[in-house]
Amino acid sequence: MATNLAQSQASDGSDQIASSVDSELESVVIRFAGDSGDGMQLTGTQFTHSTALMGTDLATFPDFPAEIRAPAGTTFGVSAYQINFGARKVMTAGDEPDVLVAMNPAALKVNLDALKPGGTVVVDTGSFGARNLTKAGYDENPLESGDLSPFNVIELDISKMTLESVKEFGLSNKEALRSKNMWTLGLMLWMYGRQRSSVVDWLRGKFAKRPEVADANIAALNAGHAFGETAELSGDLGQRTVGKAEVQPGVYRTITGAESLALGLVAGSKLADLNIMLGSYPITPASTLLHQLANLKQHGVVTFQAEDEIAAICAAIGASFAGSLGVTSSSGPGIALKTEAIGLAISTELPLVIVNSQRGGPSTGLPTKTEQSDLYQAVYGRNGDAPIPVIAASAPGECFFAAIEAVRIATKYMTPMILLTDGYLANAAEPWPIPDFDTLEPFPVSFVEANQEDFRAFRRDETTLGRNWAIPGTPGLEHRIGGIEKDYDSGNISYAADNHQRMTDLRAAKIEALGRDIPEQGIEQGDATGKVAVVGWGSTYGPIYRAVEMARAEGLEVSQIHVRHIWPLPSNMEELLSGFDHVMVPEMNNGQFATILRDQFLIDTFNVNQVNGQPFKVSDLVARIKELA
Amino acid sequence: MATNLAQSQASDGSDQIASSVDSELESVVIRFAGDSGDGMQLTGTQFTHSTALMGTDLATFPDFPAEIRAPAGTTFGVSAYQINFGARKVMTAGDEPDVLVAMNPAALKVNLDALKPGGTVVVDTGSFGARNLTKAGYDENPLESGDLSPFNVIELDISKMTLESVKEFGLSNKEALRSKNMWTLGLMLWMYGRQRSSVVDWLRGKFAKRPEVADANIAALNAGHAFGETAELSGDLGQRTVGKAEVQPGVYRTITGAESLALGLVAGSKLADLNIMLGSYPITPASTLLHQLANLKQHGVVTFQAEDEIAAICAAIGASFAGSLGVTSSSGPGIALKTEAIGLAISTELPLVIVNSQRGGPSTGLPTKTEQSDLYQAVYGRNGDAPIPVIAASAPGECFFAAIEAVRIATKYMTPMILLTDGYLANAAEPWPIPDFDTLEPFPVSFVEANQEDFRAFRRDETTLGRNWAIPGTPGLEHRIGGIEKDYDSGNISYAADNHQRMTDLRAAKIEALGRDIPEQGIEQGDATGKVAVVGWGSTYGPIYRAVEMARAEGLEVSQIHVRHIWPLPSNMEELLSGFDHVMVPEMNNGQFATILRDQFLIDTFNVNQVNGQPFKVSDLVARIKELA
Amino acid sequence: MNELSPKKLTAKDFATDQEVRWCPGCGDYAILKAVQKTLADIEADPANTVFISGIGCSSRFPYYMATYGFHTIHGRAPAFATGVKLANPDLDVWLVTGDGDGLSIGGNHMLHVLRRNLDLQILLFNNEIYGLTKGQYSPTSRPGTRSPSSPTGSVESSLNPAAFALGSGARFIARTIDTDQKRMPGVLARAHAHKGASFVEIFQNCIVFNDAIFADFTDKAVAADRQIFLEHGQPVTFGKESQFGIRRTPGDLTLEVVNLEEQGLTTDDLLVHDETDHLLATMLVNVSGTEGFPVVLGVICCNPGESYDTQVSTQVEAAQEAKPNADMKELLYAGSTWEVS
Amino acid sequence: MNELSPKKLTAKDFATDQEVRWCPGCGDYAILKAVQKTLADIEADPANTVFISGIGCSSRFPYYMATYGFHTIHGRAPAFATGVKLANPDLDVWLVTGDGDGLSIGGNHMLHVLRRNLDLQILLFNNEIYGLTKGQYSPTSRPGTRSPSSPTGSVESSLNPAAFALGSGARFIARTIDTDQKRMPGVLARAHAHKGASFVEIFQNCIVFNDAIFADFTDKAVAADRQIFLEHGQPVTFGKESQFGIRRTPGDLTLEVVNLEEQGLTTDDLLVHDETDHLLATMLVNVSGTEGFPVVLGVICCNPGESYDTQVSTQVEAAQEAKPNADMKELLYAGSTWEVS
Ligand SMILES: Cc1ncc(C[n+]2csc(CCOP(=O)(O)OP(=O)(O)O)c2C)c(N)n1
Ligand SMILES: Cc1ncc(C[n+]2csc(CCOP(=O)(O)OP(=O)(O)O)c2C)c(N)n1
Ligand code: SF4
Ligand code: SF4
Ligand SMILES: [Mg+2]
Ligand SMILES: [Mg+2]
Repeated sequence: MATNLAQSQASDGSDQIASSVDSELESVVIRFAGDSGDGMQLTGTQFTHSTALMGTDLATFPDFPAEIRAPAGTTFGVSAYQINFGARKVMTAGDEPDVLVAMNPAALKVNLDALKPGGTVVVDTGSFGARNLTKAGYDENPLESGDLSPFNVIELDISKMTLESVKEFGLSNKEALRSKNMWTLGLMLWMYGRQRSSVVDWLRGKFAKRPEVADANIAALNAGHAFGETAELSGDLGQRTVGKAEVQPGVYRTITGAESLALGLVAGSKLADLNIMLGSYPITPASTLLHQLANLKQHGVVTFQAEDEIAAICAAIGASFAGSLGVTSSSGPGIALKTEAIGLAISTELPLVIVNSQRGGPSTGLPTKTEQSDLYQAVYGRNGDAPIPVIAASAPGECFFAAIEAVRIATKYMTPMILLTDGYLANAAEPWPIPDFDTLEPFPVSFVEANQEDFRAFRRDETTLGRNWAIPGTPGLEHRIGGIEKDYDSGNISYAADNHQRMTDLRAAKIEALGRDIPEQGIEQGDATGKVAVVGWGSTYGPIYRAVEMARAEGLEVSQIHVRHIWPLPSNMEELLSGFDHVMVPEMNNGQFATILRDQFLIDTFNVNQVNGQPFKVSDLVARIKELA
Repeated sequence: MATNLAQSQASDGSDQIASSVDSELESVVIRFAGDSGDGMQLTGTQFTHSTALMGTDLATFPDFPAEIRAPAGTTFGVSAYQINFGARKVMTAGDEPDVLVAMNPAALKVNLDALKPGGTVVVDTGSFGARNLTKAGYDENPLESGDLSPFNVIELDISKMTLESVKEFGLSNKEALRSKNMWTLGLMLWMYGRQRSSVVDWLRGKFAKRPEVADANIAALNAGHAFGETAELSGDLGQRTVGKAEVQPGVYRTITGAESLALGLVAGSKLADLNIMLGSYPITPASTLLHQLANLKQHGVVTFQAEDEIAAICAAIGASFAGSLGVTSSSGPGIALKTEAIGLAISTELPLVIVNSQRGGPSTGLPTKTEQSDLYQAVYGRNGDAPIPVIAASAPGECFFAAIEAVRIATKYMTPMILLTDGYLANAAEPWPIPDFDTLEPFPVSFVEANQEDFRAFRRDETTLGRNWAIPGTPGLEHRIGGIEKDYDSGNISYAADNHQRMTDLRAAKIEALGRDIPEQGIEQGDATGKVAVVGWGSTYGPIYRAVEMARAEGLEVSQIHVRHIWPLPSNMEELLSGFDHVMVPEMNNGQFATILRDQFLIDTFNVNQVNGQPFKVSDLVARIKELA
Repeated sequence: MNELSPKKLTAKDFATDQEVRWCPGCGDYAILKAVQKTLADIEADPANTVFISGIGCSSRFPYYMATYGFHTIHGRAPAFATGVKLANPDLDVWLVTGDGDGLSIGGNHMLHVLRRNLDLQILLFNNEIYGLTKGQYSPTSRPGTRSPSSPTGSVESSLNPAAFALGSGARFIARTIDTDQKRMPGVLARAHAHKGASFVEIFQNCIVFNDAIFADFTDKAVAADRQIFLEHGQPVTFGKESQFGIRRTPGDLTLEVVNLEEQGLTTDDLLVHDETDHLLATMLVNVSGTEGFPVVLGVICCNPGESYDTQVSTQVEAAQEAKPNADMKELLYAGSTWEVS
Repeated sequence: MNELSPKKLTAKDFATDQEVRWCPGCGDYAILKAVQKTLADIEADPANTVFISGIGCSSRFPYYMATYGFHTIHGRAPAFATGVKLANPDLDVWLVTGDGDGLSIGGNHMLHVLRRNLDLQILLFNNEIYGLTKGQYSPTSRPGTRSPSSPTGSVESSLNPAAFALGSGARFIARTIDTDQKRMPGVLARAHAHKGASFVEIFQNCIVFNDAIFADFTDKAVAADRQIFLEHGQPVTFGKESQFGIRRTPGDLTLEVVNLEEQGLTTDDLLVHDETDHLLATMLVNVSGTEGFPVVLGVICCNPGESYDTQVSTQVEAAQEAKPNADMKELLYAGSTWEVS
């Protein structure tokens, strides 16, 4: 993922280029915003798709309300989708949009602050009636008040033009207006010279059973496109060219973190030669993984929508006991409920992959917002001395590889393990060079064979310390396991004091053994020693990457270290960090990973913490780096 | 609790005196061991009681099997009760018994290793038949094999003498034999010159409905006592005198940690002017608190035996919302289940006392053994940035004061808080100077009064940051709370990015505010600077105290620091620790408190970890201290 | 009681200033209206009323009621309600839950709050789907339901909430429909009047993820022929002209639908509803909506027993009366003590 | 199947070398014996048999069975069993639980495993008490039970496990008594033969904390008059000389006890047990043991439906047949792709 592309930088410290050049842009950030019912997520996804198909690099950030469909016109019902695309490696969805598409006053109100000074606002004047203005909390129409004077405002009566474009299909007014987003999409596709064909294909598929709806949407799409082409709007609404990125050759697709995670788990199960049994209970933003895997039955994937998170993990453990790859997935509150059962999986030494799609906490918190605040829970959150490996995915496409690594660890070490992702990763999309599955190293598990003489369930591999996996159905290996302390050899219940000490030590030693089996920590950018190491983990990869890149471009002595193996840490970590004067740890939490580094290495850390449900801004990070370097 | 008594020490590094002097002993350790059905816990408790009544200081360690009543004669069914009593401050139940009372071969087998060389074994030969020997796994009768030659063995046919003593009451053979423990108790009471009257009273009360059983037991008790007096057993079985301890004047009672905790919670609720609502679900070793409080309805205590631990804590939170002091209590696996709800209590800022009686983990672990391995869970074990105060009790009687402190913190700061005890504390007994309740400072809560103008549920005290507590039933304050992020003022749902940051900061600031309100960390023994600080927490207080005392007696430069406030830590902690060359942290876990000290102060720690279900031995700790000092 | 507000409150007085955040057209709006009306009808004291909910679209309910409210965590509302009532039995507690919140993750608490007979009203908004998490099937979804988590159709049997509640020992069971503004307040008032746990299943339309799932008996066109509204002591009839009825199948332990005129029967031949009969209630909820049988609504069972909170209070009061002078000192000095001087 | 052991196994072959750790005299011993005999009777393959339990005295059971076994955590055994069956539907799964494990903390999983109709046998050891934690009252304890946590008597209504199971949608319900070595293996074999969730309540004596709680119908002296052992298709009689019977109360929806001779009736007048009748089963378990009614034992309900695990497998197989060439490459390349060269 980290390729060193020399390139020019925006001066405001963000992962985007000011849209000052009209004809050829290096990168552009567009935010589509409207009512939950306006279909902004679909619009954004389709724009992304068309853009990706042209070989432009991109990153996206969908941001939607907790409400399913809040009442029309309210500010809390505004749904937004931001895309940053360009002619170079794009690492984040961009700090500030260049273009804001606001489908109603509420969307304008909520998103205007984010827009870059001098940016462009496209508004649907048809939705700026008194009722909507009031609902959005505007006393005065912002289109008339002068509030928008710092921006290029393009006022279009999109509602009316949409109605016009679909009138031949005889839809009700309400239904016809639903195509507004496609009209807008058509216009934006024209503006940035993208093709409509993939959108048309998608509409035909989606509305296969209601061809008149498909036709109307396509008509609106075409009308928007045609409007751009025919309307004599120069300058402000002229066509822009965004160059192609210099991306590696290969076959690409767009992928979200949730998709990539599902593919990675299936790939991992195939490499381990196991079937997957996912036990899960719906919860935002983790449900998507359940949905994805429920569609992969043809790959031997069984999904169980349990009655709750406890049943979900217990079923997954039961499946592992019976010889499947048990997987369970949830987010913070649901993972909390699984705590007791994780202890059982540790005690019985069964493989299990636990996926936590983190969201804003504590408690119900901010379910649709992103955060990294479940790291403590992952590393420490259990009763007893109960160590467990933890790894974190850092980008949508990288979830695939993180998932494979999770399966490898769980099966090789006979241990439950936690894979951290977050709401941002789950929903964000990026172009993904499709990996060649055949080049991935398989790690098939071997169950104990039938009728072994002197079989003992808790005998173990000398290197990994992973115990025997003997599954029900195998003659001659009948045995019993449970959560009471077990004899280190037979696995029978043992209350002996020495045995408990031995087993406690063994559980710790297993983690140490894994520590010797994970790759040494590498450096993403910069030198192996220097003034500042910016140490991150998880989905902050993009903003940190760009921030360090910019700081380095300014000549600062700063390096980026991004950690996948949270627990145990890579063996060279201490040495690596000791080569820097300052260790800066940016996290979307109150300093949780920093606690681990401090405890383990007794090094002081400079914590940069942001807990507001939003990804870091590149410019903020650059500013913090400058404090140290 | 920590009083500096100058006194002579046993040379073997333990909290006891070798029984070499026959006539006047400074302290003696007796272990009663027998079948679960033999009533050893009752014997021990009654011996303790008689001893305490004489003003002798003491400490006890009950150690019983996980089975309710394992089959007679098996080693895993052996139940033991150890008491250390003496003419000076007794801090632990003693490393090694001076006297072992073994009611059957299994009891001998399991406990002989612990006996001090040259110690005394009292055996009931009547139970050393072939069947029992086989069940205990003896190929040869140890009374004949010479295995016992290092010890003074006193062989008595206790079974036969008991039957003899109760034959007039016409009980069945089986029932008659049940009085064996009272015969033995009678003998031991005679040996150490204790009175029988409190035992007689207790038997009369217990068997009020079956006076013939009471009579038989009393007859056996008297017979055992008479045997000692009349049998011409010199030396080995002579009478010993254990002097009185120099204890502080006052009125005393014996108390276990569970009893003291219950009293402390009630005292705390009275000081806060609240009623208690305890929600709990039975679990070893926490159930005793439920049992204790269920008997205190006359003090306005309501106990709710919930369907599970989740319901238990949720009911407690509901009760706090409605204006009671919500309390919930469990041990590791049950606390794990409460994790999600603890997050809600943090988010809604309601007072709640969560008591964790720690036991051996992970998972079901060793339910009847003691351990300190739930500290990570207490401090870190939640999703989201969810800080919570944690304190730990250190001795049976001290649980009373720790409980009061817990109630004070929870109500003053409007926060859930965790009080850590453990299996050892729950069951161990000690003489307790009854405190004068009237001298304790009250901390009455004040609910918001009816019909306040401009009432906001999330306005808060400027110093403590505790929010308004306005309870249902109060006119004019109707409001709604929940687990979604709340506006910092009104408490209404807020998804605003800035507000979430503000609330996250506020939750952290509350803990800091508390940090300014807890006593500075004191020093139990030794100087404020020096070579070694032994930093402990929880029930290791006794062994650490004695170990440091002994090391100091040998002239080593070592001090003891025992921490009650685990999180936040006392404000002077860093400074205090910086005054020592070495910080030794003994814990009955794999180094959990050490993690906190290392993270917070970036100091290296010398961790002494024991995870075998048993309290530390004084001699082991002394040896470790010597490695550093 | 709030002495400062003697003026009679209207439904509107029970609305808060919070914007209601359900999808336009959601059945929850209608239920909210009916509940607000009910509170006005029964002259509820807002200060003494507490709405408690779990998590789900339905569980947003407390925010819209100008009473005390607690939006808790998923599935656990009955436990919170228990704590509230044990702390203050005088409070009037309403619990709002969904088919996922109350019967999937929260099934156990539902079982036990019913078994214990805590005094509260439970409103279960059954839309046969998980609304808030975007449309996965729930325990009440019909077999074959296609949803994001069951793309080829769910293979689970659906739970009958009322039958489950009866099996759990519920003593008050009623059913109503979101849009039935006329009769819902009456049913809710009955639930409120019942001292003990009152279980009310409300058929609620989720317009976004499960639209019209109840249309086969709620549509105006079929309603009269597909719904029975029970009345205690009244013969069970239905149909536009009350032309149908239910009677015991002669000689069998079952119920059957009859056409009075066609079969030459009178209302005297019909089953007379006895809401105190637990077994009849079980029968009714089991046949309800099955082949040829209309859906049974109204108060199906009301057979009061002493409530849990009352019994707990009684024990506490008894203990306090037995030891009127119980103070901390007495407690500290309980058992044997000795003095060291 | 274990091809190496063609020799017929005896009950003893199903015992492990682990020392049995229940209190002497505990009813669990008798159940263990009956289960071991049952496995021999049905010629179970130890390699293919899995015992799964939660936590409690009863839940120690798997350690004593020479099969595969999993002693899990408190209340969750049904969920583990579900995972085992979904991973390998060919395994024969037995679940052992107690009234606390299965109905207090584990009530929700019990509900859902029954509703889904997973193919397994559930043995609920009902001793109406928490044994392992030393005698607190449980959800099946009778009101007024004095225990460490209810020193002045419990104020909770007791749950009827069979009624709860029926309300949860169970399709097989049976009951037996720990000491009934003669009939228990037959009942267990029936449970095993039923494909789907089989719920067997076993009245078990806890000699330490709740001794003789079932004596009023299990004592030899009263057993014949206080127990009905149901047989499908047979008239329901009981008493030493089968002198009593059960019939439908004429003209009412209830059952009544009759004395054949005294009332001049014959077995033709009696209720004929129909185990496929869910509603009859509900009636029977509700009247069972109430005033004047004996306790109903044997197979009360057996009304099979397709099992959950079978349906899941069917869907997986269908998907695999529909896309026989589904490989990783196809999956990775699904949807739109583009090439950069
Ligand atoms: C512990 C936990 N698990 C899962 C969720 C996600 N979740 C929220 S609501 C819900 C289901 C809601 O369904 P229902 O109760 O039927 O309410 P509806 O939205 O249909 O009204 C789920 C699974 C959660 N918030 N917390
Ligand atoms: C999470 C958790 N909570 C509580 C316990 C303590 N516990 C163990 S068994 C049990 C109840 C056992 O009762 P039951 O299921 O009736 O079994 P019995 O011992 O009577 O056979 C309890 C409360 C536990 N082990 N784990
Ligand atoms: S998703 Fe369904 S239940 Fe939820 S608010 Fe929308 S319509 Fe109502
Ligand atoms: S406590 Fe009761 S149920 Fe448990 S083993 Fe002993 S007799 Fe059996
Ligand atoms: Mg629902
Ligand atoms: Mg039980």
